[in-house]
Amino acid sequence: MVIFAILAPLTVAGGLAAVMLRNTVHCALAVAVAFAGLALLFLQLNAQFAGFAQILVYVGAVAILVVFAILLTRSSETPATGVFSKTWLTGLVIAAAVFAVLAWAVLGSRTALPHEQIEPQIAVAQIGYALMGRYVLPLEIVAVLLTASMIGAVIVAMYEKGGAK
Amino acid sequence: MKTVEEIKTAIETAVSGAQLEIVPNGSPSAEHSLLVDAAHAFAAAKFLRDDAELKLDFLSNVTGVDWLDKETTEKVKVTRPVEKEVNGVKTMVDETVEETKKTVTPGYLEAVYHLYSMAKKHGPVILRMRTGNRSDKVELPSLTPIWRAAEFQEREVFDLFGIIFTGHPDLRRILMWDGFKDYPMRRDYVDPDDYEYEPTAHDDVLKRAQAHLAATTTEAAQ
Amino acid sequence: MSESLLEAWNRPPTIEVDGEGELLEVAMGPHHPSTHGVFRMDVVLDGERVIKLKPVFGYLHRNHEQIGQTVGYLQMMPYTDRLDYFCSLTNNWAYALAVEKLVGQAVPERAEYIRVILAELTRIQNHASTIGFLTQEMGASGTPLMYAFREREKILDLFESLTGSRMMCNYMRFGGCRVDMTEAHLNAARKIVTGLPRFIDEFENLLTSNEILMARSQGMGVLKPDLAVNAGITGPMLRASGVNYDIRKVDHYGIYDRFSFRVPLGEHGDIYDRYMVRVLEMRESLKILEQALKDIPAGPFIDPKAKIRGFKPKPGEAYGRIEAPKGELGFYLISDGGTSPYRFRIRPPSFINLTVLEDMCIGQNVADVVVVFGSVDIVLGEVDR
Amino acid sequence: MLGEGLLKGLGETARNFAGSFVSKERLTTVQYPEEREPLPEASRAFPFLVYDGADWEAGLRCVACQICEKECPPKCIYIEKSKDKKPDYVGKPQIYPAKFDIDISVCMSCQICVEVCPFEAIKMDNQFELATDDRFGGLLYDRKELARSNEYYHKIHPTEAAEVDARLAEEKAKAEEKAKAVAAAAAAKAAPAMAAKPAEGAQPQ
Amino acid sequence: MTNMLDQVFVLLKHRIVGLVPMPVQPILGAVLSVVAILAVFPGLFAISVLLERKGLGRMQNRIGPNRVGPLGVLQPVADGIKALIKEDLVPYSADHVVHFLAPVVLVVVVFMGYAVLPMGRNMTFVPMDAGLLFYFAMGASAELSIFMAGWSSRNKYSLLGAMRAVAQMISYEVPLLLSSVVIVMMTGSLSLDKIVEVQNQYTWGLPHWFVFTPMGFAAFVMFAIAATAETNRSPFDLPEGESELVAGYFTEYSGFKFAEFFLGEYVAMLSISGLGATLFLGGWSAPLEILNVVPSWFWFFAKIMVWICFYIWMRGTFPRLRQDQLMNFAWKFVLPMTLLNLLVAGLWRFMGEGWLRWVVCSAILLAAYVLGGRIGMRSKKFGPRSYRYAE
Repeated sequence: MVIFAILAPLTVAGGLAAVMLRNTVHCALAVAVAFAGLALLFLQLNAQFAGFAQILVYVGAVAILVVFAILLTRSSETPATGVFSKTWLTGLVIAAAVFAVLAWAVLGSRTALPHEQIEPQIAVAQIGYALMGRYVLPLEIVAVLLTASMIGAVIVAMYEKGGAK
Repeated sequence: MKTVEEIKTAIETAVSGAQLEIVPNGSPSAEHSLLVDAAHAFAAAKFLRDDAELKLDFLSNVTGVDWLDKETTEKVKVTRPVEKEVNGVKTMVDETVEETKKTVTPGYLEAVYHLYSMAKKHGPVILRMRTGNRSDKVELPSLTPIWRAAEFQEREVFDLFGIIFTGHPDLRRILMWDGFKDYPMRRDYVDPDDYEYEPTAHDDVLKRAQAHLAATTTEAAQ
Repeated sequence: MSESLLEAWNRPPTIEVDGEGELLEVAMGPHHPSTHGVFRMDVVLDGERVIKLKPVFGYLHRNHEQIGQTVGYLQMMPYTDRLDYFCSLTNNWAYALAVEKLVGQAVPERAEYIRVILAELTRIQNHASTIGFLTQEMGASGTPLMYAFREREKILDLFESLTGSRMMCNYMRFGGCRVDMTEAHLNAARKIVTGLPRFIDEFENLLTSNEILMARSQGMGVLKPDLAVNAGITGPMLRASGVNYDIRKVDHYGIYDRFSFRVPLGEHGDIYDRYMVRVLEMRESLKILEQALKDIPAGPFIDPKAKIRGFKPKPGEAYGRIEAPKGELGFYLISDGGTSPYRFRIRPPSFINLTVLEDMCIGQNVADVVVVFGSVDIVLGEVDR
Repeated sequence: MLGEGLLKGLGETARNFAGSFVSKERLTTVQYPEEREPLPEASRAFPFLVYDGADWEAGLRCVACQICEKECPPKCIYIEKSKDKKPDYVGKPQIYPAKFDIDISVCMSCQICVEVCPFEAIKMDNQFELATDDRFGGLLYDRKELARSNEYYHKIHPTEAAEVDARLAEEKAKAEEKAKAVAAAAAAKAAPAMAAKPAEGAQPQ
Repeated sequence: MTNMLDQVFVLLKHRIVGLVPMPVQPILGAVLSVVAILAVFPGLFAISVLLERKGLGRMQNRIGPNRVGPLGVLQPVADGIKALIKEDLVPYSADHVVHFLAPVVLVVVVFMGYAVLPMGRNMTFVPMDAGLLFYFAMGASAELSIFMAGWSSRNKYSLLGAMRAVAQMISYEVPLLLSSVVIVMMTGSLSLDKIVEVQNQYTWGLPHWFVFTPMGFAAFVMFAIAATAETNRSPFDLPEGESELVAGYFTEYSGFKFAEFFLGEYVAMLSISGLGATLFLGGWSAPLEILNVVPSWFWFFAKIMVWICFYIWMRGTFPRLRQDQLMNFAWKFVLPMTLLNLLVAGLWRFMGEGWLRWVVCSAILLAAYVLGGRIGMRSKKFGPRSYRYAE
């Protein structure tokens, strides 16, 4: 519980900072902090695989990708005007709505109730068996989808390169 | 290879109107050079490069030479009527007086090009161009469009001598910094008194150093 | 003159920048680890591709030519050491050659042999260290450079015991050399020459077939022969582009027509060819050295009638040039009959070889700029004068 | 095969690595301040003035002819002639340098002063460790700092010094003979002995 | 006795932990482990720096540092003191917070990787089921700190260096992971302890290290290449290629922050060598059965140091690649080879025991390597040349 008390504010603070900071690169770094906090929360729940995958994919790759995107597309200079766009109210309403739906769903589920403390011991091997056994079809579909998108990306990149010459 | 005289006639036949002159070389090497007028220099140079027999495709060396205004003093005997009192009567008498006469031959800047042939492995042919004077008529045609080798060297000549090469694609100062005013390779160039002299054993340098130090300290005080 | 007169090779190629990407301007130098001194390249980059490159010179400018016009003929000799401080002996030779041409001074045979021996040793040590520096630019943490310096040290030891100084030799005089090369010196030179082939083999083992070196240098910084000729490129750079022009063979200055040696030629004109031409030239220099050390005759090492002090050539001019390790080194002298030259001009090979730096670098990767620059082989003392 | 050249290179460095432990040729480092390579005889650094005998001031060979001052390329020598004269090694009365300064920070060790000196008075030292913390005064050497004995000259350049000594002895013998002849002539004619002018402009070998 | 020596650190820890009351014990255990890592690996860092400078010196016919202490062994100490007393310069326009955080994050993340490495029998600090994954997760986080360093310095060289470093590390992470997956396939576990246990068996006195199998060897080579690139070591040291980028992403760092980067780089090198040794060279298992009398932790550290020596050897020999060549090499050569290697690993399992699978697997890998190398060299148009002469 103590650990949660540390991690949860950290994660939330990271998320808030990502939205509210002026410097876009700082925002990206704050996102990375939020991702890391999330990963630690997974670890706290004994979900090692999910936690490490979170770090490997989100901190190691997605955050870097975001940062690269920021640097390559626009200068990282601080905007002169405020960070809030004019439609911030709309955004807030949508965010509140999403939060409400999520909260309703979570509260409605049985696992949210504190009395069921079974703590399943999930090993990485089990995840592997599950993926290769019961969920092999979804996995393959996802794999095909990702491959297709990757080929598409490569083709797009090649086309641009060819077009430039 | 052709001799200088042959090259001269070859250019004169190929480039109509070109005025060439052979500048003799007094040294034992006897490599005489060709003085070509600025107006036809470009065409002449192009001919030299492209002529099948000469094929001077390699421009080895470009340099400037500064020839100062020459002041020759000679003693001339002049006979002129002088008013003289002869026997109490003023009469005009012709008298021979020795006078020193100063003649100033205006100086000029000269650009010298050493040409060789890599294809035929002969050379050198030395090409010279002269400016009108040393102050305002300092323009010469650039030969960079013919030999790329002249690019930096003409810039250097411009930088150090002040010859302006018209047609040079990128005529900027090269060794001195852009804000520099004078042309340091001219014969009458005087060192600016703007650097720190170190104390030395030499009287004149010491004097300059002290004067400079005094000047700078008073400047600083003001 | 109109733009139309400019021919195709006369300007560096321009590159169309694709996309709306920001161009990055980087000033490489004057304080950059791989500019061989104080030299600046203003590079414009599109990503890592070079769009434009402007060399900026003059940080080491000391108006060498003006110095030459104020001091006497002999006093200029030690100043020539400081031009290309890697090869002071060839600088001495070029200057001595120009003055000898100006006054018609003959050189005794033994002195000519000594000059050839020293010049070829200079060439070997220069090429070895150039390759060392080149691989240093490629990031080889100095190993080839240290091997080159190990051998160079032996050659410099010989120079020191002969001329008194390792690098600033001030050895040649108009009409000969300053001191005689004794039998002990010749034996030392022979010992060096017998040891050098093994060193070059080692060098080649380390580098020639190295895939990384090949990948880095083949096809990079290509210089086409017609541009090379037109831009006045000389030395190993020119020969790497496949143009057969070696002043030792063309002018036969000194006594080079007595030795049998070959001129290695490259085919592609890229960095690897420049590297290989240098290696092969070292081997050819060894051949010359072997012959010279075998045939050196007895006799005076300086023309006894040669004047040292009070040197006043007749009015006239002369242009003397030699094949220095870096290219054609020429001295152009105009005498007005005074004790110092009226006009003293140095034709610096490293300076003129930089003319095509932009042409070779454009379109290349920024990492290749330093390697191309290293393959030109320059010394800033000579570039800026 | 890809990687062949790399392996060859690795072999070469391994050979040098191992070789550096066994072969002197592959470990050429000299631990400088403690170890030194012997300097070759011809080695030169900066000039010094030679004196004969024990007293440096009396024995200076320099006669202040100022040739070296004139010929020095960077003009680092500064000489003031003396008003009076003192006898030189031959015994002739000569001018001597009242002031003889060399600015070592300007000197470029070119040896031209040595070449042009007709009196074997200035020679090249091989001392190169002249660092000082005084930028201006510390590198301006005066007469006293420049004076070195002939024995020192023999120590650093034995062959050259021996040649010089032989030449000087010959000259001295000739001069003595001449002096004797002159003295004899003087005795005969009772004419005042002429002070010979220094042979300025004589060519050294 | 042998067992005593082998387990001396484990027993020591138990003894110390036993001295305190029960509730504090886990915390003290963790602290002890952390202290041990923080003491041992910076020490190894110092040794490897000294080894590098000395070894490079010897390869270049120099002596190397020899002034501080006997034979120069105190040189790293002197370096450390120098770094500590140097002024900490921060560029005026730098992003101060990020500039400060970057080296800290790097060092923390790099040290975290040690948690899962089995350094001897029973000597894994956190015996984790997904240890390998944890290691790679930590390795991936290091990229972020490098980016932070490069970006916050507000220096073109730094930024270029950081971009290069990050691009390179992401590219080589893929082959690094994929070459390790072969080992995971062969052992069926992500736990590094399990991987070592599998290798700690002997036939005729020889160990069952994975490097002695065809695909294990191929994976080992690919892993070594990728690890070199991942730690920015020569010949893949372009992020800090001093001839082009001055010093890369840490150009603007001085004093102790620079030392932290330096430390981070070497500690990452040590840890990735440790991982390599664990995966392919049997971790703490002895190279011969009879050598099991030597403590297991000795073997682990010996293997790390051998790996480091190889790094140094390469650094002394090779020039550096160029960015695009590096990328091409990663994506067009190393990655396909590792993928093929995965297939071969599957084939190996499928074929069952026998000499045939040795021959087939070796042949496939060797053929692919030779062919791939030749095609690569031909498509990039480089290779040995011959020269002509003019008389």
